[in-house]
Amino acid sequence: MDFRLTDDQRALQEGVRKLLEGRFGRERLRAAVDGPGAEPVPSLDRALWRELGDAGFFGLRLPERDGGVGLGLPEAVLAFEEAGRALLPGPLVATHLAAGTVPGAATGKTVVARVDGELVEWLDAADHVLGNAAGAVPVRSVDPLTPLHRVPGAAGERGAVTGSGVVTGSGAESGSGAAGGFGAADAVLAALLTAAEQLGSAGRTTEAAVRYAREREQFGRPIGSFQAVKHLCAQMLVRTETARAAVYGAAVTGDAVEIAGAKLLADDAAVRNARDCLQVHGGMGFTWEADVHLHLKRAWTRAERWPAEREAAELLAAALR
Amino acid sequence: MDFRLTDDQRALQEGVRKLLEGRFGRERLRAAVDGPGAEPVPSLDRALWRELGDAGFFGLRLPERDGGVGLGLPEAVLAFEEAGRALLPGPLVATHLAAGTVPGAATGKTVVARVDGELVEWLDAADHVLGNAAGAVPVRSVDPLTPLHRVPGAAGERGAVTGSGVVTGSGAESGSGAAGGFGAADAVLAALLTAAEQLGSAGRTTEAAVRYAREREQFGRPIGSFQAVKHLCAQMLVRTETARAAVYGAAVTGDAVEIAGAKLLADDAAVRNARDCLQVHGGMGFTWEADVHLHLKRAWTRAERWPAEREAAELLAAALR
Amino acid sequence: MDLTCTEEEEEFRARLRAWLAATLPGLPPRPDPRDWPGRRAYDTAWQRRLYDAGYAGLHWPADAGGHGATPTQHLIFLEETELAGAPYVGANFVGLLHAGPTIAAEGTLAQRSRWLPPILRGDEIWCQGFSEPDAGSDLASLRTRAVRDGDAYVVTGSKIWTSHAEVADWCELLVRTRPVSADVPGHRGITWLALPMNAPGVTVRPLRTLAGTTEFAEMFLDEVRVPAAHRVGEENDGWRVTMVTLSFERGTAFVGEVVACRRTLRALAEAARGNGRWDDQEVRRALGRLNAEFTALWRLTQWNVSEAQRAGGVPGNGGSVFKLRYSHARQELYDTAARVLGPGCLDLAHDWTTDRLSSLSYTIAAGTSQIQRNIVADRVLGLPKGR
Amino acid sequence: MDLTCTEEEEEFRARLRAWLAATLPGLPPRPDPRDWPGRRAYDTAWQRRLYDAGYAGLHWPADAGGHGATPTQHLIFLEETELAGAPYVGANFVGLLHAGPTIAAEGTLAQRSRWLPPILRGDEIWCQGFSEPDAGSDLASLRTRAVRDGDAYVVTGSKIWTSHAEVADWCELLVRTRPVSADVPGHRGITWLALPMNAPGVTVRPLRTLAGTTEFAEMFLDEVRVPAAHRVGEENDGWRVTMVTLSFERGTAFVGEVVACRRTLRALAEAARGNGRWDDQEVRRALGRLNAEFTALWRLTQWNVSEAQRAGGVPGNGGSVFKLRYSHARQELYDTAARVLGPGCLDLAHDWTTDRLSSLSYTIAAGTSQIQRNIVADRVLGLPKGR
Repeated sequence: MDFRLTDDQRALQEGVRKLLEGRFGRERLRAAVDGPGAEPVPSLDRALWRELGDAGFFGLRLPERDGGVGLGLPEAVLAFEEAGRALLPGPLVATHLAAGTVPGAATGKTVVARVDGELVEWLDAADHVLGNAAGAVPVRSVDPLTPLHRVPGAAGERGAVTGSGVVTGSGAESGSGAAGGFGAADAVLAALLTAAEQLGSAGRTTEAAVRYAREREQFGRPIGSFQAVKHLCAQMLVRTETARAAVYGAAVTGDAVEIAGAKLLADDAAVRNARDCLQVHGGMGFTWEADVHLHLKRAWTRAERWPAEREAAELLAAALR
Repeated sequence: MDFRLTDDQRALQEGVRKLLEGRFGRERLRAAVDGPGAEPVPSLDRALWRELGDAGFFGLRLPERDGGVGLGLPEAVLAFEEAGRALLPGPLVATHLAAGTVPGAATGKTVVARVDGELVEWLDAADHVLGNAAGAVPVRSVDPLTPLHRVPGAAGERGAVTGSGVVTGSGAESGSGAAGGFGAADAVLAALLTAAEQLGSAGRTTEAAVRYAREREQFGRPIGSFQAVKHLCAQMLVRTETARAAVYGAAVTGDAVEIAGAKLLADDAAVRNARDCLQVHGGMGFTWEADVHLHLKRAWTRAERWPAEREAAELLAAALR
Repeated sequence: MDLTCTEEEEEFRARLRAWLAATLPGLPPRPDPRDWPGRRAYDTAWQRRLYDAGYAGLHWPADAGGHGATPTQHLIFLEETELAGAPYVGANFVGLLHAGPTIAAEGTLAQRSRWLPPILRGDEIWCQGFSEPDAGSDLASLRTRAVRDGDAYVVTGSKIWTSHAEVADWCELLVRTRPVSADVPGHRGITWLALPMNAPGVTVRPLRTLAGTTEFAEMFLDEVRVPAAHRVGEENDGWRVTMVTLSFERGTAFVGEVVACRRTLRALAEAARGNGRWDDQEVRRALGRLNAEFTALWRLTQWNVSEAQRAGGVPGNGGSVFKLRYSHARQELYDTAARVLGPGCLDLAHDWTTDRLSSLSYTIAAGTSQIQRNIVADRVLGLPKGR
Repeated sequence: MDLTCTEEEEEFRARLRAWLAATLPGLPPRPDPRDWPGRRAYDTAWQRRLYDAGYAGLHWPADAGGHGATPTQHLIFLEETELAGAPYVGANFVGLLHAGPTIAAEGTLAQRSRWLPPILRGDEIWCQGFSEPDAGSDLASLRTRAVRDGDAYVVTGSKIWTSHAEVADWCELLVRTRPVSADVPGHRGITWLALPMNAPGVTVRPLRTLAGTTEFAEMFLDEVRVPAAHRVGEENDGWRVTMVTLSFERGTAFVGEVVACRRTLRALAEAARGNGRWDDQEVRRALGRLNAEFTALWRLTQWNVSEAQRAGGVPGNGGSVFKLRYSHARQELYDTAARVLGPGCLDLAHDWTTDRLSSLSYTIAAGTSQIQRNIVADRVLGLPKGR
């Protein structure tokens, strides 16, 4: 047993981080957020999407013979964690999961959206939609970088996933399930990759809070020297590292219940860390200019993806035997 | 409107506090707790009970023509708050509520217990039992100063109280309800008086934590100068004062739903304050010699009285119209 | 423990209620939130109506043009106007609740005559220039400096979190008139000035919040000349001048908000009953718990107001206890709203979604929860100061 | 990220499992918790069996009489013994997990030969004399003093929270050999001594906890003579000597407990299904959330053990992160147990009620949560030290 990252995994992690820093750094992020108009409709950066495709982000788990990178779930989780850190926008999970079945998805040529319960992210930008989005109406999305549509009548309990199935397949073997080209196994994988994004966000807001606490001075000293702020930051780290263990563990086992648990803890870490980060930033955290609200809004958005807290808790309870 | 205590109410509060300090001070409390044997069965101090009766503790709300003091719910709440502070043992609520109906209850000659759901406190010490305690079996009570019996088959949802009735009657007008001589109005009054006891306990543990934090030194200074400890204590006060407003308010209006809310907040304040008090005391708080565990165990015991958290929350939800 | 109102108080309530019923239907439609001149016009017109009806400056002393109402009457006023859905104090906030009372307490007769009547009539709008980018929780570290030059102060610096700056006529400004040194702690050497917003060198820039709105502004001051006659109180005594009023809080600060939260809570229960979430025990009980919470906060308000009334308007520290609990409860309310809405919580078309965003400031603005806990620990509980 | 065991590790597990299956049925019944001599006999007999089977000192280095097992093997050992319901380390705890490793790392050859074999064989029991009534979180402020007198130290003072003191042969004792002064900070001037518990002047008094048990004791030392040869490490260097081992924690500290908590959680679910509480969504989902929690804590354990393995046994600060989360989760577990039990949670006849009481110490013992957060903030996050 060696749960730590292998050298290859570490290199992958660093590679994705560098790619995103270069192609979607802070300036690019702010440009996307601060577009013209009070509520600019974000547009998908197709060139970036192709670049992600070229870098293997979408085809990561496809066999090499199919033009993929031939890696596994742990590697996909590391890549999505970086995407979460960078607040990378777009229907990343759907496109990644469609890589084996929807032509052009793996290379980033085809943008794929999916219907999850009553919501669809990035519908207008998508070339291909998994699930039935008929009659979808646009929503004034709380996250400025995630356009949303609502599919009327699609509400109700989601997720046929129960029990403790294990998902290990690459995208090639899934994607043909019951719910409009998005099967139960894919739903579980989507939950795991979403959890990885949340983990990345939780880690990023922890770092941001710590950096601000070191620099910001009040009462003649850095606010990070006050126990109240110290302890907020410490609890952020605890949440992040617990979620990390859960997400990485779930990536290794691929167990559906463990993945539900990972999503639950990662959702909690992302949302609460963003709020604590905001608290540490004080008034500055309440401004549009600070990035912390983008993390919070995205974290809220991802938390609504299947399984939401309530759904995950029920799944985890049912598995207690 | 003047929500503050009147001079008479203040005098009553002080009088009860002094009485209890004199008759059930710390030494008396510890003697009751540290009796012979590992788990001494506490016995009711009949002399003290009579003295409480003489002081009007039980007959507080009885009309003067019936030998009572002729005061109202707010005064009863103040007296029970003091009882909670002092950790005064015995079936105080049941005896107080029986003062108008059970002969000798008002004077403290008759000790009255009552069946609340599946539990009865102080059954063996009681001269009179409200409700059907047939077949009751003794329980190894977590609270060393509250002997408990369990009535088999009496489980299930309690409390026929719904809606938002107002209880204003003195003991003389109630006590003849459905459930074995303990009607719905009495159940609501019992909840209020229990909440008052919890409030007293919450206030007492706040004081104890603050005192200890001022005296105890670690790292060369009082632990109360550390923000982490300061903030624990501050939150204790916030819980206490919120519960106080809720309990006093409910005492004035006598509204059944408001009383359920007061019980919910007072239960929370008593339990969480006892735990925070324990945390502030560190290792010393974990010893039998410290009083804090007595507050926690009693708070747990009172929290199980009707309405427990779940029951109160449902009542409060149903009233939202 | 008396929660009933006196006959006089009930009469006051009845009169107010009748006036509100007669007046509110005649109000023009509310302006768009982004239309600042429209908002100013709306808010000041409402203030003028209050003035004409004898409700302006209700709790101000008579010698300041007010009606010397008790805290209880003020509470009734705030409760009834909120229940009736009357306009908020809006752009009149700083004038009525802070700058005005400060001038009333510390200003000269000339200053009171010049500034107070226009506030009460809704003729002039004030904003507040206290916070700075580097002086938030630690207000005493403010750096905007003022140098005396003849009969004026020359002011340079910047302020932040200034509401209604775009439409304000005056700004109550705190400036540093003596540099901080070993002998001069931060809160000495501060002076209170009334800054005319149209003075040359004043630049206002809207500040966008995370809710996407521009309720606040930044203000930049570049060698702005402020007549020395606009100074309230002594030079270097501005900290005390300000604190006198900041603490002149009679427990009524959040009356309208608590009333509004209780209404929101009932609306949430109704929505939950409508969309099926009511059947979720977790959601339902969360609503029940919030019922207990906001009922208690209403009682706590009445408690604090009663304390203030007896103590003659002198502040207790109940304000910090209340704010700590209320800030948290309000955030909890909107988190629960999100559970009721389900995925709809991501839709800004729901007011509760935008209110959820705004509520994020509650544990920060006007003293973070961390600062409030320090205040409670140090001033109420008497715990030793940290080093 | 590899959670599978190597072939060698699987073989180790299989062998251990077989041995446990063969051995456990032959154990005598567990003694009454209040029967200290019985407990000692039971615990030491079990240790002797482990010794004979080659499992004693599994993770100790070979030159200390151990088997040099990797952290993973140690984790497997703790996991399997807990799963099999084997006896706990009990009275052997301090010897095997602290005093022994300290002597192994810092003792002379003679000291190691004298003290280590009896620990491994279960012949001698150690207890720990570190905490004092006035030195808890701030251990460096300990006051028990030792004065050199010829070839012995004369020790006077008192210790608290000493487990198994009633039946211990030795105590690893920290004493002050140089007074604190401006030049000598608290953690300098401390010396590590092996105190024979039968030495004249040693008095042990049971300390009753809030759970009603006497798991701990107070120890009073009145001019007790301890041979200087019983000093491990240099005089005044005891702080370092102790910390070397205190930090020699390879992520395995709570393995058995986490396994036990997961078992308790399943038992709670079963009980809830049995008594109807399962139909309460709040209770059911609370159990579901705890499932996520303890699964994650198990993964976090594996993570920390992997870190320790790679780093060669040198500590990370993952221990504080784990302990913060675990302490809270464990208290949550028993609070949830109380919800499953309903009024039954007041009955000490339920193990969960007594376990709930014991769990109250988790956020205090071995470093309060407040201290742990300081450690995480200062050492892991690098936040500036407070003043």
